[in-house]
Amino acid sequence: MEKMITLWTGSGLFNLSIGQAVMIAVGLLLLFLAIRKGFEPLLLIPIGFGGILANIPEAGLALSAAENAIHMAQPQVLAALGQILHVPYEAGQAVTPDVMQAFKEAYKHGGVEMIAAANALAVDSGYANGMLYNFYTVAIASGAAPLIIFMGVGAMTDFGPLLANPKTLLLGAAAQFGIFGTIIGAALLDASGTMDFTILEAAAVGIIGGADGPTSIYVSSILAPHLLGAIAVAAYSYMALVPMIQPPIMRGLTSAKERAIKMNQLRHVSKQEKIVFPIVVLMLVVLFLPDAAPLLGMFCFGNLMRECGVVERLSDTSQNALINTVTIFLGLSVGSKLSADKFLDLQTLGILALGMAAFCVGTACGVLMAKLMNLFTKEQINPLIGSAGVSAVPMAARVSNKVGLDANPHNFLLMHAMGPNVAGVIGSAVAAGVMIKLLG
Amino acid sequence: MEKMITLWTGSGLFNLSIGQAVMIAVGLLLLFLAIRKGFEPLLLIPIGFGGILANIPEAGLALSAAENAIHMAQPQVLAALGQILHVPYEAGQAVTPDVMQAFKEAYKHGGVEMIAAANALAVDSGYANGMLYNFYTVAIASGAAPLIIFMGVGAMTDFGPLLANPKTLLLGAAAQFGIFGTIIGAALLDASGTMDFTILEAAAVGIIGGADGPTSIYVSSILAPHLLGAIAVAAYSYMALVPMIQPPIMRGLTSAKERAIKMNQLRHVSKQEKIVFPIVVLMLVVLFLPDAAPLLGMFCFGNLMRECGVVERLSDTSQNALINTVTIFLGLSVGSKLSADKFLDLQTLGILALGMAAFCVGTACGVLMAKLMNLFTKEQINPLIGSAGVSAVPMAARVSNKVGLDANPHNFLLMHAMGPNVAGVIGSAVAAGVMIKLLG
Amino acid sequence: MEKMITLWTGSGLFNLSIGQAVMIAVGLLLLFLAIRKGFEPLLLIPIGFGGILANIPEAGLALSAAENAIHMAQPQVLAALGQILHVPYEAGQAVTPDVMQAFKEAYKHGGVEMIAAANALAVDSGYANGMLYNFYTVAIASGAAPLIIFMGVGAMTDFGPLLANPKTLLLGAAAQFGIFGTIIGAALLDASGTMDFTILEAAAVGIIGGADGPTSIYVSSILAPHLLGAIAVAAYSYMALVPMIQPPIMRGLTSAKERAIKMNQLRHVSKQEKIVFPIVVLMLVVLFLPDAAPLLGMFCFGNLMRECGVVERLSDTSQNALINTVTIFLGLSVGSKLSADKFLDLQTLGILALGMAAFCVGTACGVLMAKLMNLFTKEQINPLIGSAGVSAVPMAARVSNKVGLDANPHNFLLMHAMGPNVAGVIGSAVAAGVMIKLLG
Amino acid sequence: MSDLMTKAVELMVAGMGFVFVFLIILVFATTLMSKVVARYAPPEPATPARTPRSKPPVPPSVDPDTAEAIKQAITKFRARHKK
Amino acid sequence: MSDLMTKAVELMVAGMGFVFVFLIILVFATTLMSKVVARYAPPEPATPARTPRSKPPVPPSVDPDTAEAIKQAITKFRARHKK
Amino acid sequence: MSDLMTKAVELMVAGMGFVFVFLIILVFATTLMSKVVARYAPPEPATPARTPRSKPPVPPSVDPDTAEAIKQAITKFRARHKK
Ligand code: NA
Ligand code: NA
Ligand code: NA
Repeated sequence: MEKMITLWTGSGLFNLSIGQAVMIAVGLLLLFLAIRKGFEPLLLIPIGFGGILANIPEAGLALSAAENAIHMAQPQVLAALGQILHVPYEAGQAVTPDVMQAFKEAYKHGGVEMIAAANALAVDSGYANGMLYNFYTVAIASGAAPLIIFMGVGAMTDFGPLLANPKTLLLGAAAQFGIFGTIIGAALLDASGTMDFTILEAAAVGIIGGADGPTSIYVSSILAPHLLGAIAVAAYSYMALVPMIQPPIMRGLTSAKERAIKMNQLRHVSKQEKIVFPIVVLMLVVLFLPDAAPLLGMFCFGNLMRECGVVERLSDTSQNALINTVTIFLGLSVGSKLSADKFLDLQTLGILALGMAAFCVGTACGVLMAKLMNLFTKEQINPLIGSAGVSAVPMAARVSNKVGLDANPHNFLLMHAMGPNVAGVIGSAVAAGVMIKLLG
Repeated sequence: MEKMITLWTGSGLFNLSIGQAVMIAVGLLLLFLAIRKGFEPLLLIPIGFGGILANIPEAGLALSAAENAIHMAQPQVLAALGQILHVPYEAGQAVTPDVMQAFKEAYKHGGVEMIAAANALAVDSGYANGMLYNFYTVAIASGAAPLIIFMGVGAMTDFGPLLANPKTLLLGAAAQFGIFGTIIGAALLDASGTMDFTILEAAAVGIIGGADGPTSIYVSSILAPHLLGAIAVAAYSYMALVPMIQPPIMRGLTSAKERAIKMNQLRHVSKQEKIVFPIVVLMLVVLFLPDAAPLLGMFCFGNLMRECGVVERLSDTSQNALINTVTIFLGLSVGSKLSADKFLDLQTLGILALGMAAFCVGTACGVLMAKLMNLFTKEQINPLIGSAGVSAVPMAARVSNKVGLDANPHNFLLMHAMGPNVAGVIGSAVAAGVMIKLLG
Repeated sequence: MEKMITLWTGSGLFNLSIGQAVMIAVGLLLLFLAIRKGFEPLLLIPIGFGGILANIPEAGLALSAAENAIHMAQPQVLAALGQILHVPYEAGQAVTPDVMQAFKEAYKHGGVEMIAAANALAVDSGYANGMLYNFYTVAIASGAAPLIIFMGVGAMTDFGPLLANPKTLLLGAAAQFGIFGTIIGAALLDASGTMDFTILEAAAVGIIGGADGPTSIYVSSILAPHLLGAIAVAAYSYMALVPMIQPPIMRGLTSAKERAIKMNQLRHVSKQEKIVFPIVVLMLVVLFLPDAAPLLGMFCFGNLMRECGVVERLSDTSQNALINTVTIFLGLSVGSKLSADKFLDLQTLGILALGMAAFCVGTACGVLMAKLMNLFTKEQINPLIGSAGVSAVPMAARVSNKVGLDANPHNFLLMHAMGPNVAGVIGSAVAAGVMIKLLG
Repeated sequence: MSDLMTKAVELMVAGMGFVFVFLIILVFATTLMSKVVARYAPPEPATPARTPRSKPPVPPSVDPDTAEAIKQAITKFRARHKK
Repeated sequence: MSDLMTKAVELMVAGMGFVFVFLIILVFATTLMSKVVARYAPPEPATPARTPRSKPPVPPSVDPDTAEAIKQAITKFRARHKK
Repeated sequence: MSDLMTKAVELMVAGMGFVFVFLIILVFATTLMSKVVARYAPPEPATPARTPRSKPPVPPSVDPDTAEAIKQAITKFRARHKK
């Protein structure tokens, strides 16, 4: 009977908080969007599922051993933890919400050795790290997973269209205004008193405008890990919404005549150029922006494996088994950051709003940049390909193509838009490097 | 010459103990059974090979750096280790078996920080963790490998037959009596004075009756890691023996007429039902049994990836490259627990006997449950499909089919038996959750 | 403006040292050799690329958090590190090159706990481990990557030709003279005063003569990790040069008549022999050389998975997704050891020269051993297959075949040379075990 | 009764009880779910938007190589079997 | 202007400035690279030595099974459609 | 002779000695093993029970698509070449 009571008092139904219920609903919503609406399912299914797992009451899957020990609040263990974390608590004392809060804060702000000692004590007392916590540590806290995915993306990327028309790189540069404009937006929200952001948080939110999943996760894991869940969800959701977000802006900023501009067919790009290009990018990273070295280094490495033609088996694996494996664990790990106390916050609303603004600003700036370039060059660019500069490969390029076909049914812009599209990936990785350099 | 003596005194032939020789023979036997008799080769080949590697004298592949240092027993190192482990030993003192035993015991019962300090000292003194010890730490001690395999199993499981006839879930419930009956059996053995079991050990042994490899390994790694080797070997061996163990019990408990019962063809199950089902299971876990969240969560996640139809590449990888890789390291890691001093013990015989009993009890209860259900429902169930409730997917379902064909050559029970078969997987994961909740 | 200065003073162009520029050029050279000349591209592309990444100024990708903190030399952090590393330094003091050197030396020679404390402090101060440092720790420092690759190589190896003619094992033994002869060579260089080697370094350099990549990396990671970069680069480069290095030696040591010797066709080898062979090798390791257990154990395990016929899916994965993944990270990790201060050293020239000598000596001894064997047996061996005993599978066997065809256009030696070729793999793993036993 | 036996019996009662409760609830939940899906879901599941990164479906019909092979085979056959 | 706003503006100026500088340099570097490659590189890239461990290329022509199938099909067809 | 040279020579003697001893034993063990296997093992290895999780063998014969393709090809061919 006593055992039945243990089972009941330890059940989810008995312990479910409102916040957890809401977050489980959010997880289910993400799964629905991914499965029925096709919203970036490769990431949103693991993220959504991980989010549900992270909010199972009492399971503590997203918590470290010490956090689980604090949650369980056995007086003896708390007293011992108090010694380590410098929280004044004695075994007899009542465990008030204030006390719990004090422990949580002390743990959150503890140094590496203090955290290690607290976890060692918790393990000795019979607690264990949650599964998702372990996944997060290995996949994201180490920085490895986004970088490995970026390597795989590099191995999937064809720079041919960009090499045929290198000046489309500038479109990829202009679209990064979405990132930095969003930081201004966050500062405005902060100044207006609506919600608080630090410069680190603002920068992490801004990277949503890069429209690049692994870059967003990498940057926010360095600058503002507590916002990682909301940022990743916003980034992938908006990438999925690109076909809805972009067309009105593209039409609003261009005339029908501009949209109908036909571009010359792209020249043939030789194998050697494709082999040398990732090395050129790498050399510029070496010379100008060492802080972009992890992201762009792995990206160029993947691309070199693809193009060099002598390591197909490595290229294949990084495009398939390896990226798939890492995607599963990256997604579950991101989901582990969707716990109620971190996600159900006014800031999350701000992040969602700013992320949307970032996409819009990036799209607009890409289009305007194309129009600006047309003032200076004879060979006209269809400004619709400017919007592809936000990256969101290859969705944004397809959107350019589709809007172009609406204006001129014989005008295929897809290959032209692939140039700014992949340029946007490089552009946001460079922006990420700048932000890590200046703030990290 | 001196070097030749070093080689000779460090050779296996010079150091081989009887126990190690016996365990190497056990490893060879497992390889033989796997290769020639087809006993679950995917697991028993890595386990058997790992068992041989773990018993190579002086190689210390299954030992940590500190354990290797203790084994080598250099006086200076022992003295320093004694300081850390609180073993009274001075550099001059003779290294008697008692002293060695004292060091081993102190290390085994040391806390996390003490163990870390001992290993740091051992590494500074030139010792290293054995290869299998590292594999075990990463694959099993972290809990990751069984969970990842369970995810892959989920991605390989078709719940269609179960959804067509949900009441076969009850057969999967009944078969779990094998687990809990075995715990009673262990208590009886303990009461009889034949051998000693704690409740944790009894529960870990009982899980063999779940007839599910990853569940057995996961539970025993939490409740009784020192028995993991024997439990995993017993679980996989008996799963391979299902075609021999089950038929006599099935025939003994049923009449010829019952065995010939024809069941209606299963209804068509829609894609949507299959997509929603893993989410339903997950929600019940959320509400009622958070402690089953790691196992059933990963299982449902794998199944959702399979059924949702939008992440084939993730599903493929979790069914192939990922599960294969993890299986290799899981097997070798389990093998690392087949060291002579842990395996060659009276308890192992008890585990083998109880494991066999667990399978028999589970089989019988599944069959009897089906007969019981027939008393209450009009639509008759062929009791032979009850035995499939032990899981051992898909072996047990095939056995049901085969025994059914013996009774009625036109009666194909395979699809009907797949329902209880996969229900048994859920059932033993639930049972595992209950045991971890109440004992872990 | 201040931010622009930060960007400029943190840029590669501002900080690039001569050494780094040279090492980046070396990395580019390796990429060129791999892509255009086909020099072992599977390894040399990741190694070359990793070498470039490791030498990006200020990026610190190959450094631990503490090493990055020392490099950045913030006075407060240095002072705190000084406390931990026992370097006398106070926050006000000037950071002279001598001070930096003192910190680096103290870190390099620190014990496990001191290193851990220094890294914890560095992380608390905002520094992080470089990406390549993390890869190196997981892949090589743990010993895992070379062993997993060796398992995959085992799963790709067909011992049929060796089993058909077991006495070719002796050719694989003779070729190991390259390893030990090189150690003598290193001792001579040391005695001549040209450069200094310790016995550990000499042994690590000697293993290049084993002509086996994973073995070289495994041994040097244990005996002389600071030379690992140069040793791995030498090993793979010379393996790629086998078709140029070997033929002159082979022709010089044999008469035209000897080169034209026709060998009997190899007998059929049964499946069972192939299954039992890896177990026989393993048993000899158990009995005679426990220190070769990690390398030969994993090799035999891979081969058993290949031959046993019941675990194709594990064998497939270890030959494809798993070995490819590990190769990528092994290569990048080796590249992390190509930093200027470790590679641009007189010793590296010595290593390159000795490595070349090792290949030549190994080739010569293999050929001479074949001639010696012909004095004692009636069934003549074509001495050209002796050179294949250095391993470098399957390149060296192809060289034997080609040189043989030059002498007698109807004499196909390929299958005959595969015997000593794979024997060479076993031989150098045995040699590695002996060196680890006597020196490790 | 020994202490271990007491614990074992308690564990069995709680465990089997819980397993049955859980799976009985699952029977009802599944049955309900199937009914809800049957009523509210579209009769044929809408094929979800295929993600760009997933593999393309198997090409539906005869591949060019096979067609070519057949043509060649038939040509040869005619040539050989010509009257 | 709030402190955060100052920092944000500074970050934007530095960031967008740097992104443009970097990508403009990349435009020139890429254009230069393409010209250099076009001038100095062999017109058709020398196929690099295939590594022994890489997968063999797809066999070029009709596989024996298909050929056999065709033969059988034709035999059957002739048999059935014989006058 | 320098200390390093002494150590190197010792290492070479011990190492090469051991390598030869090990591989000579392996020659004998392998030869013996082959003989034992030839004598005691069944002449054709019993195909081990295929594990349920391993991939199914390649389907032995013509797949339906190919067959269909052939039928169509032949039909077309007849149609075109009809007198
Ligand atoms: Na972007
Ligand atoms: Na079960
Ligand atoms: Na070798």
